[in-house]
Amino acid sequence: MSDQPAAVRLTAALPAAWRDAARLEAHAADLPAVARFVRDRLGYAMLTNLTAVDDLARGEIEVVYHVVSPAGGAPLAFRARTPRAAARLPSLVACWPGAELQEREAYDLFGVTFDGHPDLRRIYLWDDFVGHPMRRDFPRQGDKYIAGAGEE
Amino acid sequence: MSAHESQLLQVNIGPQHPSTHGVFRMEVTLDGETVVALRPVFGYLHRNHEQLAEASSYIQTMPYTDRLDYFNSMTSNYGYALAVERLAGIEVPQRASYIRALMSELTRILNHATAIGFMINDMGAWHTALQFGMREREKILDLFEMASGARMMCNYFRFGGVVRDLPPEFLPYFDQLMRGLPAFFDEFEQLLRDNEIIVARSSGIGILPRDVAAGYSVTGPVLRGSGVPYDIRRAEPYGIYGELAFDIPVGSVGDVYDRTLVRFAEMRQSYRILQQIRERLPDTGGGHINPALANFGKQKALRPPAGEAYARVESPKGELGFYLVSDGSTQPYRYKVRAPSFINLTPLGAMCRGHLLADVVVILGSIDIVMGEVDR
Amino acid sequence: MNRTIVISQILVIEQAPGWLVAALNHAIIAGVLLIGGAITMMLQVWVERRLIARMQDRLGPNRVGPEGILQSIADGIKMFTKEDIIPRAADRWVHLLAPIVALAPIAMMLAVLPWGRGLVAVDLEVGVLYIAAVSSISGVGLMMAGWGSRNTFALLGAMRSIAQLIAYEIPLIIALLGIVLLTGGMSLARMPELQAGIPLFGSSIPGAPDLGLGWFIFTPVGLLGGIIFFICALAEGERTPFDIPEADSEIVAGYMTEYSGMKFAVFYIAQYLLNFALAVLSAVVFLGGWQGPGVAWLADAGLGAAASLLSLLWLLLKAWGLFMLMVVIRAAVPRLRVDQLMSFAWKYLLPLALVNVASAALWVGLTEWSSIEWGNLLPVDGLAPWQRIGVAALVTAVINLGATRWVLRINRAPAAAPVVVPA
Amino acid sequence: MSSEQQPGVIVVDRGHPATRDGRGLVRGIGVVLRHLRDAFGPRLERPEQTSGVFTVQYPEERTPLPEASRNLPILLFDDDSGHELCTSCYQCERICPPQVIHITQARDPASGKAVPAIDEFILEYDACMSCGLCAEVCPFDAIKMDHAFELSTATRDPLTVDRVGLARPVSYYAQLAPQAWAEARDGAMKKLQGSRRRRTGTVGMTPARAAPAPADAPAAPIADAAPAGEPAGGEPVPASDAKAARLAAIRARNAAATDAPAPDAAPAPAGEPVGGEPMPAGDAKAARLAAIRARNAARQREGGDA
Repeated sequence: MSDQPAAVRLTAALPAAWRDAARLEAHAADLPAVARFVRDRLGYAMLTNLTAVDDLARGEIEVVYHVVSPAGGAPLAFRARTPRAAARLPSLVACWPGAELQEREAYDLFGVTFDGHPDLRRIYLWDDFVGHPMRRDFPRQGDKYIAGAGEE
Repeated sequence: MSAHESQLLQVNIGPQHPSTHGVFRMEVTLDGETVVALRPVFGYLHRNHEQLAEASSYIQTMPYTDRLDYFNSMTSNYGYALAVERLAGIEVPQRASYIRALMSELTRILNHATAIGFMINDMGAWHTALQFGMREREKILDLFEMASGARMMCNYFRFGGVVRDLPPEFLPYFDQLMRGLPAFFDEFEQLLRDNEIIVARSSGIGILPRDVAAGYSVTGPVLRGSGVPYDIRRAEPYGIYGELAFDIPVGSVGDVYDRTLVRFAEMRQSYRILQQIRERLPDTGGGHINPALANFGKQKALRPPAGEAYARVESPKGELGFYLVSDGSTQPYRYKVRAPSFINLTPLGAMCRGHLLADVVVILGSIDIVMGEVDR
Repeated sequence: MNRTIVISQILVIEQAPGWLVAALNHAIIAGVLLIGGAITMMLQVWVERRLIARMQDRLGPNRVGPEGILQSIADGIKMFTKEDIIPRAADRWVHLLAPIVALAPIAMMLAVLPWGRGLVAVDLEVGVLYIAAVSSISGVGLMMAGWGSRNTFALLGAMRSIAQLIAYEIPLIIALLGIVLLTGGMSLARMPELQAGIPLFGSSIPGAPDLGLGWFIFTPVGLLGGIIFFICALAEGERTPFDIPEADSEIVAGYMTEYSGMKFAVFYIAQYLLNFALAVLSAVVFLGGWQGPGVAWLADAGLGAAASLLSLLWLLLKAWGLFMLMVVIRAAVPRLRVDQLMSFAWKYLLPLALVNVASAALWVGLTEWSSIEWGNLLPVDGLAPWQRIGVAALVTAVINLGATRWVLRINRAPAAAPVVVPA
Repeated sequence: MSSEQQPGVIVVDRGHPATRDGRGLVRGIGVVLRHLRDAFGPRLERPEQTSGVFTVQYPEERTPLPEASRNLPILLFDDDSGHELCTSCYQCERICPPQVIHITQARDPASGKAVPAIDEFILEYDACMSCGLCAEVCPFDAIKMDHAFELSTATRDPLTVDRVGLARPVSYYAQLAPQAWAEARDGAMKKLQGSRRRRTGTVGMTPARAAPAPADAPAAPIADAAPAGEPAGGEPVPASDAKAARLAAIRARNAAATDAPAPDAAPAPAGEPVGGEPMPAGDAKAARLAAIRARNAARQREGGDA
């Protein structure tokens, strides 16, 4: 998946930033530095996709960032992990404004708080919704909200 | 600044509004008619598509991808099929790839024709441009129905190919359509392109400069309208796009007018691609689907090895990406849609600030969103 | 006006008290006009929908009645039976009165329009002034509707409509003023009578046949004035590309947003009636009104009634032609933005209208003043009237053409600095 | 601008300001008038035409549907014997993405053993999304996609269609899709012979035989499901009432077994259908869902009576 030379350059330039260099998994605290390097030095100007993955087995949420260069080529994916119980990651909106809505989506559906996000609110669900429905342990309730909402 | 005191006016455009292209809301703060702030509000069509997919087997999600961008179900199918094929390492026969590209480019023409029409409607025209676009769209939908059985919710793609080969009546109809398309392009352009009012309403409006457009992650005609020649068909060719000759139209200013012109030019480029595909289609081999997966039972029981894959296609609205994580079971562990309509809305507030209320709907129209994809 | 047969004189009843006769006459005429207006409005809607449908490769309404001609009646029945909703926050009385205030002045406009040779309900000496005064009342109704609804879209629509009406009333009236100068009076009933004869020269050439084609639109002053007037009429009647107060894609339906059922229908009727009244007015002032080939011939042959009928047909033909032009424009173009609308009114139409008034004055001077009034600078006395008209036409054509080019050129300035997204 | 130098990139031409001053508007009006003229001429019939009326006056005129066209699923039965092709293998129930198919298997009245035929087959047309996966997955060519699309009803009840409403003779489908049926016919008929051997008596015979031939009446499911007029005043007719209850029961019964789509489940063997390994949590959840649905249905009925 990842563009090999870019990944190699990235791991070589920031050797201390990685929790798992093979998967390009950064420490949460080093994420902004990685992002800046990726954008400014490697030329990946676009954060094209931000995905949160709930790793229930390890009790962590992984956030995968796919970045692409306007010059072309396959996207580069780097990631960071945060404990499910207190999911927090630094926001990358300052680096890529395009992260704004995507971080809100991850916050809404997975409960990952992005520090430094200018407007971190729920995006799809209503504000007093409890829970984060895309987490793997969120109960799948069928059509409870259609007719059974009065009870429970 | 005026000497008299004035109050700001809060206006909710949507969720029910003629020009929000679905159930979408914009909280607009107005000073007179000038937009001071604009906040998009999402979620009225949210149906947790991703969770649904994580609770279904891989093939069961295919018809749901039709409902993402219900104008362009073919490209949505394509993106999802591509992601699963990468995940599971499935080969696609040459003929299937050609059919897929053919459907994608037809989709692009129908999307752009109606997208321009809808945008002109947002400017206040009385459906004429839209009707002309719809007329051509109907013909393309006829083709889709012949091939897939449905006009809009095509569900035509399968892992490793497409559900069935083109029926015998398809190509004659297609050839006739192709003969008519250039006249349609010319007339559409004549009707719209030199129209002073359209030029006045769209040039200088909603400018997204070249140097910030990429940072906002916008893709598709919005990004190209800003002058960035980024097209996934060339940046990371999929299917047979590496073998096809086409140009990437880009704008120079990055305003609504440029986006419209880019769409015009892309329709002509799609026409060019379709000509090439039509020329080579009879010589292609390999059948319409990978023989290993031709039996539907194989599709149903697909268990991709554990891993992850991200595949993206150039949908008419921009980069449509699918990110899949497999744990080796029949259901994806994580299924994520990178929806172009959704992410292209990121700079909406910034683009609208300082413009008039009338420009807001035009800017929104020039982004070309579909709520099925925005809210998922 | 010895030839004019005012309708009310047809219905003289012997031995009835004068006031009763007058009241009956007025009631009958008002009834005829209002029923005619309602039928016209229904036909307009049908014609508009059918024509636009054809332009869009469709058929349009074709189910109710032959060719769908009764579609408007079906729509009307639907409107009548719909629930009348008054928003709780609305100002009840203002909300209720607004459609009436919007419709009434437009119905009043119909009274002074000359519908044919001798067919005028009320012959006001100051018809033009009356039209200008009455038509602006309907703006009050729109403002009442927008304000009384207590809805932001309605309020925006009302504000826009007031701004638009005020901006376009000025060039509209000034465009009329040019013709007032030419005719030397404000009576609308007299205007068609002065447009007899042949194009441009009217009845100034002795011996030329009276074709009823001496329309003001064939003179340079009338041409420019007519174009300005028609554009302003589009704006007054809120037709595309000036349908900004009810811009459905932006502010839903503008001041009509909170209206339903019959009250909505009243606004609708008001709008189409206004469009038609303005089309008739354009025809009367610039296109010769009821004048047309054959009218004078029939009248001379002593067939007064036939001449009146033919003249009515001519007028309706012209008015419907103008309405269809409005329909075609609606099918082809989108609407302007509110600031572009304003700048169009003030930067294009107003200067041109003023120049046109000056041209009109020059025309009058060249055709009617004697050499003494020119201070013996222009030896015009020896020329025949048609020669003087020729000279005047040439001069005013040059002035108007130059002014148009000049206005178009100075307004082709680069647009204001575009708003740019901050990085 | 650097993009101008790049190969394969074109910068769009923003038009010529010299053609302004209203001339563009006049051209636009010209286009519109040309269409006005053409719309009075011949209709648009070939796709190469770009003007002329292209709409169809629907109830009187209909465009022919292509063979592949799919709308809602139907169940085929053999014209001659009246035997349904369906063997209740549950494949379609499992693949159905919105889960609108509900099947119970027929049992031999004498021995009580399951036979390859359906006892009941309920399909919720109102929630079906016409994806066609059921028809694709069916190994017996028993379920096919119909072309009929005029299915609107005043209430939702008639859109829960049972075995009778779904039944269509093979000849009906053969006429809809001659080519597809020609390819499938021999296999389907052979498999039907196989399953007929394991059926006894009237088991597996379509009960739709007595009803008017559906081939003549495309809207048959509605006619069948809502006999003798629509339910008036929101009072549900007993038939649909019973059907809803039956549907809930089927759901509850099948929920446990068919919770997880079994990947390689062969046509269900005799006995209660068992799917793949049921997930421990899923079992309870599905049962709860069925209970919720049954409760909702009950409440709806109460509301209707009140």
